Amino acid sequence: MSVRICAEAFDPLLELRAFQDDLGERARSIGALATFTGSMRDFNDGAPVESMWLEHYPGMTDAHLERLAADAQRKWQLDDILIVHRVGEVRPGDAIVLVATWSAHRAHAFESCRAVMEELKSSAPFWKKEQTAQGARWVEKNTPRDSADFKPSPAE
Amino acid sequence: MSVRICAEAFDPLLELRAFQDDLGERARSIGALATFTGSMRDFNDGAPVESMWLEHYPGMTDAHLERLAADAQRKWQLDDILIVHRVGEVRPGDAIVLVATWSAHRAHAFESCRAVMEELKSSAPFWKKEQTAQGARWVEKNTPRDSADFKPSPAE
Amino acid sequence: MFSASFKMSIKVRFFASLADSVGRREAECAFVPGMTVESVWHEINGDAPLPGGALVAINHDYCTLDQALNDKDEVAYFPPVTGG
Amino acid sequence: MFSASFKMSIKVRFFASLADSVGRREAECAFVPGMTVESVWHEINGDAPLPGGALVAINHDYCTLDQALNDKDEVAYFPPVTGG
Repeated sequence: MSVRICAEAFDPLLELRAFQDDLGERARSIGALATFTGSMRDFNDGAPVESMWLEHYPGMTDAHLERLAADAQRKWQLDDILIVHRVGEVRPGDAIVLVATWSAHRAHAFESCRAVMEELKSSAPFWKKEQTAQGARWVEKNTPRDSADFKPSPAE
Repeated sequence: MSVRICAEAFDPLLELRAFQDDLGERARSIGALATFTGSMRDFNDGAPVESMWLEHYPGMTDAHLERLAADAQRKWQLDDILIVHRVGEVRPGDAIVLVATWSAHRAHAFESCRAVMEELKSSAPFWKKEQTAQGARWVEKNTPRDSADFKPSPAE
Repeated sequence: MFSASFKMSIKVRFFASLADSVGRREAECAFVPGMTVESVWHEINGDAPLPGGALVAINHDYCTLDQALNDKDEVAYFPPVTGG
Repeated sequence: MFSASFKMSIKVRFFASLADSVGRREAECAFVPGMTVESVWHEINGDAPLPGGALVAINHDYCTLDQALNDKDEVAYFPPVTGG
């Protein structure tokens, strides 16, 4: 289990590579890996976004992510779980979050990856402030745990 | 949209890297990437498995995967989709399948990735033959589209 | 079995455990109007029943056993799929 | 505002837009037995109401407004989270 808060740009594929290499012989019995990467878009809520500031609560944010990871390991049959989240100054295209779950069973990998991601978005103490041509603005609310059945608005 | 049937070992992270590099500037508006990697385990149905032969139906299998990808692009708001599937001689730890979906919306990325994977397992013409110490045996049936609510048997 | 010299013919393919059980992977069969996926199976395999759960396809598309064939079609018989 | 020289005290933190609106990120408050998360807010911000939807935590754990505090607790006030 690994949780990391990252003040510099990170490369999700390198994070996965490092983790995968560490699995070593365990990889032969795992079978399923689900991942989700969220990246910064250059457009939100009707306006181009130049950059973003990601604030967090040192101490609480780390503890909260550790708890999400530990809860997932209790709830699903996971071999391992990785959560990486960016903080500080973020540029369009930069990765913001990576959640990866390894399991012997695809249902457990898929479901835990999504559930951790939704839980992180609704409860982990991070706050986004967007820099647009009109000045800075705090993002007020995250999209709820939605389903693709509800057609998301273009600005989701 | 990219679909590939692969007679040699492939590296899912390199596949994703190549695809991601090709996205170029598009990456700045995408926001969400969901991936699933299925790998060969060294144990199945109560016996160690030394290697596996993955048969397919050239012509039909490719066409079927192309259709799954195109259907997903119609059903969800996807920026792109990648499916890679191994055939031929496979060793424990080798990647068998990679499904990756890029979208502006996390629900669309998550749901399409899972649905394509489940549909692939239930309908794409591939057949596994396992080599064990007791000889070769055809895998008779894939696990159904399951949920982690149903505790999978250790041999799933 | 019919030779490939018939002008009107169906190409037949078997895969995986089903190829093992019929003892071959390919066959050819004279085409007769009205033939179905099921009748081609018996044309080639006699009384041996098509194994339960077997899947069938015409020209790379899944179909049903009662589907009628056309000249030069490729029909395939195979067990439940186990990829992914 | 109380100075840090009180022996019994609560550490107070504000984040994101809520820090902007109260005009600071940290404060300290004398501890009085029976204090709650809500009473500490008013101790520091007077009549200004806690913004609707605000979240609160004690010692890095989410809590409710009526939760009682202990000496040396760290209490935090922040807007809805927007990470991921």
